[in-house]
Amino acid sequence: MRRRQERRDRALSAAVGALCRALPPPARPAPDTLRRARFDRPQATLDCWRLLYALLKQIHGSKWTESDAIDNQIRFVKLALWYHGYDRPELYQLPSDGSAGSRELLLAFSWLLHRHSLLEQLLARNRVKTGDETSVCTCEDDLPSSQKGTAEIALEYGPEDRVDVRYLQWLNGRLKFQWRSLHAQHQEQCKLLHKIHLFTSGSHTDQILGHLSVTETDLVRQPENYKQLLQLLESETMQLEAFLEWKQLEPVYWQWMETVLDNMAEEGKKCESRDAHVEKSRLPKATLCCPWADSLTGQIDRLSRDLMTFRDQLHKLVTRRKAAWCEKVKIREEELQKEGFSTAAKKIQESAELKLLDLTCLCAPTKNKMHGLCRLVFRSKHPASKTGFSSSVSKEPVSAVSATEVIRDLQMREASLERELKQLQEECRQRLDEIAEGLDGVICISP
Amino acid sequence: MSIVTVQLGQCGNQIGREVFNTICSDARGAHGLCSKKENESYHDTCKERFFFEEESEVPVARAVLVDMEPKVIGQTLSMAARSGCWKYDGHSHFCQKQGSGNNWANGYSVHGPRHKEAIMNLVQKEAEKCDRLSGFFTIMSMAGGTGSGLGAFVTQCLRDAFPTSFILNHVIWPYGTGEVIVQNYNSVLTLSHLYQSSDALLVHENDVIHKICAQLMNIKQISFRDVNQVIAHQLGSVFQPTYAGEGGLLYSRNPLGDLMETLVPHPEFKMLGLRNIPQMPENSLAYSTFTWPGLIKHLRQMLIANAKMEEGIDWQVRPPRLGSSIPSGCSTNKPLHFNTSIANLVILRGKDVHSVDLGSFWDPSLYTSWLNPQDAFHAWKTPRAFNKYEKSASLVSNSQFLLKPLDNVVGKAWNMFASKAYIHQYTKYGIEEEDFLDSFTALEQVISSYTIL
Amino acid sequence: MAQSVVVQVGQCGNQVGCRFWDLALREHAAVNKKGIYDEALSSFFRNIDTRSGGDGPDIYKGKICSLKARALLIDMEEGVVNEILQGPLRDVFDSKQLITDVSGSGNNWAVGHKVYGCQYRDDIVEKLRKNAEHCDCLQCFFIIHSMGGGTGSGLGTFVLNLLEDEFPEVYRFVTSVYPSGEDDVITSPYNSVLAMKELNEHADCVLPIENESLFDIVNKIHQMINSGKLGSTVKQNSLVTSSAGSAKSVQEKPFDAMNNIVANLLLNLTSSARFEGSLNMDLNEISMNLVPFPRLHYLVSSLTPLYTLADVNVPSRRLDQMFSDAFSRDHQLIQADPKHSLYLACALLVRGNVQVSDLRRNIERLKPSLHFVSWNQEGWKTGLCSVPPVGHSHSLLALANNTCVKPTFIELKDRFMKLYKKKAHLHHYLHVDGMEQSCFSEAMSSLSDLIEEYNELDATKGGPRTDPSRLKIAV
Amino acid sequence: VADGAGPCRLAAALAAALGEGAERRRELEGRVARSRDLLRHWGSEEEEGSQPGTGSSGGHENRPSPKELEELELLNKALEKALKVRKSILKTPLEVQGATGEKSVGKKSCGFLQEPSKKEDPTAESALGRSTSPRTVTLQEKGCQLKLPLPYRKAYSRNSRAWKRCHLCQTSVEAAAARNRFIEGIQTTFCSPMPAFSPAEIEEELKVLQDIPALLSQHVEAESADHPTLQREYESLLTLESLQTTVSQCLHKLQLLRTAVESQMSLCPDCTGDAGSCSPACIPPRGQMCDSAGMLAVPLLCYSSFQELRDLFALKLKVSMLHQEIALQKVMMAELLPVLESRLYPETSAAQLYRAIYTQLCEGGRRFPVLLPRPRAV
Repeated sequence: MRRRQERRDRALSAAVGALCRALPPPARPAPDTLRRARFDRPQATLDCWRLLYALLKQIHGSKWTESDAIDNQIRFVKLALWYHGYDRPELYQLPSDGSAGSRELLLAFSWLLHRHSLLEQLLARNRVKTGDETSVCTCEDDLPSSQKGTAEIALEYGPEDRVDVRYLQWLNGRLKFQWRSLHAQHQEQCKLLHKIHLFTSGSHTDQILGHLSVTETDLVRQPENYKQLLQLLESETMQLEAFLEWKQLEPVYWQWMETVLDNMAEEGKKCESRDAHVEKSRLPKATLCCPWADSLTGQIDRLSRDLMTFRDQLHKLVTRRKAAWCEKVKIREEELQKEGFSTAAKKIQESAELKLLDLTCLCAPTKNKMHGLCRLVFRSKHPASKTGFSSSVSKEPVSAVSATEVIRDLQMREASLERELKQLQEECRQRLDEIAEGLDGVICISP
Repeated sequence: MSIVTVQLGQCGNQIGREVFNTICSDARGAHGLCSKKENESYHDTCKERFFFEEESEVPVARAVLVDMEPKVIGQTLSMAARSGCWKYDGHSHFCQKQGSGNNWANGYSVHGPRHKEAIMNLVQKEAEKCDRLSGFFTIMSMAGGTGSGLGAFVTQCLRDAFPTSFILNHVIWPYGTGEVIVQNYNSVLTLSHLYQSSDALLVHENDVIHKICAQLMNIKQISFRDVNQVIAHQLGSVFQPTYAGEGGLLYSRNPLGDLMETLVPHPEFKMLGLRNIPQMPENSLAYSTFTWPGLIKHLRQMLIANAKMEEGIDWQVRPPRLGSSIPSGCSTNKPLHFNTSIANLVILRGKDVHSVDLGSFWDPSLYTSWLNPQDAFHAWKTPRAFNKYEKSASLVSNSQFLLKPLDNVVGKAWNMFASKAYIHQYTKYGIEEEDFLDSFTALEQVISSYTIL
Repeated sequence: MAQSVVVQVGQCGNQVGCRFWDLALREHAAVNKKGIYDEALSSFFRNIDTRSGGDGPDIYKGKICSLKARALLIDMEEGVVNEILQGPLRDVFDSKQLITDVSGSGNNWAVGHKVYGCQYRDDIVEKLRKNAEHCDCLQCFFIIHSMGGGTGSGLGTFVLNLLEDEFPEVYRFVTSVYPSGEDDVITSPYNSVLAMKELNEHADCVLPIENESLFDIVNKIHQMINSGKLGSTVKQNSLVTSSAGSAKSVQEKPFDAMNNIVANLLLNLTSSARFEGSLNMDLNEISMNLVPFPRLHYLVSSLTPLYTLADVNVPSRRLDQMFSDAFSRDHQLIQADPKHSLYLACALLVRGNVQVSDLRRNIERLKPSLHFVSWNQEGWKTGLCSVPPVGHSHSLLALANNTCVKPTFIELKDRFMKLYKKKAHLHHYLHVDGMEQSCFSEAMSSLSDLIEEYNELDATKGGPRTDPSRLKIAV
Repeated sequence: VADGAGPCRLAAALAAALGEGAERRRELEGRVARSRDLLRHWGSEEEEGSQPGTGSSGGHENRPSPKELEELELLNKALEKALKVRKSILKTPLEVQGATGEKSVGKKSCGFLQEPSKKEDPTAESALGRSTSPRTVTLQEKGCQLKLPLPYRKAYSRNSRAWKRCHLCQTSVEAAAARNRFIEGIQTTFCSPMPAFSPAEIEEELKVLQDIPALLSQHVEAESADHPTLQREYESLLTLESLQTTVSQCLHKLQLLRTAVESQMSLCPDCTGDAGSCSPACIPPRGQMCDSAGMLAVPLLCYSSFQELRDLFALKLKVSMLHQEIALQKVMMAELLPVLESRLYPETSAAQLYRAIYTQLCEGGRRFPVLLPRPRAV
């Protein structure tokens, strides 16, 4: 019995160890932290907050700053967990000074670990960059980071400083020019990149890649500059090996976590009566100001309004069409029967369904879309080098997307954004036309 | 970073050739008065901008030559080839048998659409030769038919085909009188159309350059070649390499973009004037010395007094006192003849360039009320001397410089339009009275916007 | 480069044309020393391989083999054309370029226009087409004819109509020699007015020439030469004398000197389109700049200098004199005084070693003494061709769209009315098929309308100038 | 007098965008400079000096360990294949070079790595001018003969093998069961009832729905034309009817999302306390959509031509630009329209202000309208 326990302990400590080693170095906790958290030791609490903070910050793509005050870190972690749908109320009641709750945090960590494939995500995200990495999605662009810090800059303008609209036009113009310069730079980078790929064809030891990346080409030329890269690569290899180890030992960890959960449930029952009022105080909420909710509700309202108008128009159209159709059918009933219209109708139904299939697909978020960074690889359409060109070929140890696919995706995105912009501009045009009518004695000649 | 030059019509082709000549001889020259390394990187940057090199051959200008009649192109190609230090690509030109006959409508509505594909193919080819395409520099006159009409059309095509490239139109403003009778019509149509598709219009007035030839260059019998050489010198002084921004370490690889960003972000203000000092006959150059403070002082006074050259500057003109002024729209308190700027770019080339004090250009009273000097003023520098001038300074200015010439052209064209003279020549090719009216309206707005700065 | 085809109709047209081809060959011979068929040559000449005999294929590049004029010679009498075919220019034309008859038009516009027009229409079209086919870019037709006779005025204007129908895109320049008041053809006022209607409606540009003016110019030159003042310094090879070896022979063939002036007018008009220059002036620019309203397309021309000095180093005073002369009354090719009339537009076509600063200086100098219509105060068009005419260092052709042509038209109208009131000689016309009295009244009112248009413009002269108010902008 | 506080946020947003753009340009310029440098000149001296560890000397002196030999074997195999690929990509004269190279490789696979291109290809050697005077060559001339340094090759292959193993590694049944038990367990302790969507999911769903109205309109437009045959007309009618269904579905989805937002709002940790403390700076975290889990092995993005590469980057840039443009347009609408509608500005500048705002809001700042005085009523 005891030997079994010992063996299990040893397995558990190996699992926790592997887990910790598989985490990225800046966030890597000591295995002891997790063990202590299991017993809800207060001294592990701060470490646990820091761990979650570091991990979540990495997932959210922004810089991890150790210097952030602990209460800010805690606030961020709570917010991020909420955002991802972690709804265990106990976590949100933890004190904001980080004085208690390490076990609660261990639970949250474990939940994240599975629900968000934390390890896999972080490994992929932090992958050492040796190739010409480029992102295949535009997720990072979705929210202009310029919104951040806007508030601060806005404060620089005192309320008495009037900003002339012509100055805004000037800034906007500069912004437009800047994009063009950026475009030219990108085009050049593409040209150079392609040349390097073409010229180094066949030089890479990894035949799947074939050619060198810019970094690798430079590395050939001046290897002394790339000592650090080599270290990173090695440390990543170790992390990966730890991950493999973890995958072997994983069951122990989850069983262990189950016991943690059970223990807590038991304890929870004991003091349920005491906590009851807390539970309640969270639920009845006055509709407070929440910018996030406001903005989303606004979007939902706008969309619903559009869709409802559309629905009404469509309804009218369909009614009219139907009436017309019935009329026609009535007149030509016999004729149609002779032609065997009913069999044809089935086919027509099918083709109509097919037509809208795309649309219904578009209504649901595509989960399996490619995200993140990829290594750019040149594969000419030469028949000899056809290998691995189609997307996600399972035979290959690599997943590959073709640029054609990404381009198609981007084109759709572009079209939809352009539509949105046009709509906004049209909306403005209508409002400005109304205003123009109110302007005294002038006629506006639009360009 | 490369610029593709598009030379349109007789004027565009003649000037284009002089520009490449000037740039090439300046870059090759050993008179840079700077270190060997400096000279080399200047030379390399210049090469990349304007030329590409076929294996061990003479550099080939990144240019497309377009004209509707063959004489000028033939002459231009052969003159360039004879220079021995550079040449045009033998295939990068397009011409037809018969000119546009000074008729803007003929160039714009007939020749343009008819030859669009051929011309744009040449441009595309030239663009693809560039690692990084900064944009297009089109050279044309606004008086004639090919440069102006076809030029406006080609500019539009460039905008459509290269929506992310910069387009700078170099426009030759005809002599006030005596070149082409319908020049004011052609100019109004050209300017209004360019205002739609171009990013900036860099203007040279023939009358001004003619005066420079007579009074500064001491040329007795002034030919078009003389005029064009002065223009080429001034353009070279802007487009030859300079360091990017204050204290930059590298020669800028984005000349057109940098220029546009600093001078013409506002869609209503696209007219650029150019001043360059000193200018003098080559043989007097050796006996003259200049100081930076002197040059800067002159250049600034040329700016605020709207002097066209370094002679006969009105030194009485002073900037308005700030604070007492009512915000824009009310120019009554402005000193008479004071030239208000939107934005200015000063380019300094030559000895001791880094110690030059440009404080007088940072004066907020030089600029329109809604821009501060940090946004409105920029300076580019290089210690490399330009075209044998030990020190030289250029000013590219988006200001009221061109207000009066523009007002004149529009006024004269309007007079003619009121009597319906020559309209039949345009309607023949599909440009109707309505089109004229649209052009007049747009330009009156530009005039108004510049007036109330 | 674009090409032009010359259509010379009638006796006068063919005589002038003959001088034109002679001078054109000389000019190209002087410029084109290598004997290479070049673009400039191609504008008026084809180069044909004649080794295989007959009308061989065109040669576009290389040595000159055999030059053929891009011309169509039309006359309803054989005399002049036969003379040409026996003269030194015989190789320049071949039989496929000729249309002749033997009976003549009898100084009757109606016979030329209606009878011969009808009869030769297909032949003319066919031969014009042949000419056009030899051009890779046909830009211009030059019609040379006289207004007073029958063939030139009648058939000439018939050809003009034909060109408009068959080649609507090609410019039509007409050089019309107007009869003098003492013309020996009695019906010349009829012929001229009937022809004027056609010119009004179908020509792009008309260069009116009056025999009287040519005669005066030739006489004046002779006086100067004979007075001895200039005799020793006048070059043998100058403008008027170039057809013959010496000044003497001018007297032997009095019309040659006059015709040479007209031929030179055409050469200078087309020089900038043919040769290099720092400010080219293509033929289509002429009507674009000089014709503000469709019917006002009569351009008064003047040529200077009419003779050259032996001194090669022309002082600029001489150069400026050339500009002054071009505006003087006695250098105009019609009896008119542009200086005291109203300019609608003016073109200066300069050849030789003249630069833009010379142009500007002279325009500035001359402008104050000239009256320009209010809406075209800067109505100057200029061209600089670097190749001077043979024997000159420079030359100037001034083309003026000026109300000074009006008196010529009024005089014509008066002479016409004198005859028409009496219905004199009308029956000669009316018996021609398709000719009715209304033709006369319509031609008359066409001329009157033209004169009225000039009158209206003249009325604005000297009055207070008020510019129309500009478009207003809100801000 | 106009209230200046409004456009301030816009000015700030523009300034921030400009700053960010400048940063992007600087960063990219650095990369461009590096690539240009690589393409320009390769001093042959430099190249020789830089490869002491990977050259023949390193291989000869130390006897490799069995493990290293094994690795070398693997590398050599890879190189052989690479040679074939190279042959197919670069035609003449490399075809010839490749063929001779292959022969020598076939005979002595082990020596291949130790002896760089010397024996393999005498023509290339002279082209490099290695034995004679130091000559600069370009990447074009020598690119396909480059060799990555041995330490890197080793580290790289070990690393990529590790990735490969990770990719193939699967969760055991046992682990999955334990994991799921835990997750189910913990989720029963969540606030009941559990919202159907997490905030992140709400945002994602909403983003997808944004395009639907426009797409639907397109479909309807396509169906609104006259139909020549009854069949087509019937088909069109059916299409329209199913569009109705789609619309209802979308509206239903929106309803669900609205409820989800409400319930999430009540849970939002930052909104629990004092009013207005919900800081917009934290919500929502950036790039949440960008969830690359499951992509354990080296993901590749393959392009087949320069044109494709160019289009790809141009499009990416265009999309980010549009994102920014839309965001700015929204700020502008929020800030500029009220200024104009408030009519608080001096009357004289009304027209001027109107023109500027029109240019910005309706024309994307590109083209400007003209205001003419209205002719007096007759």
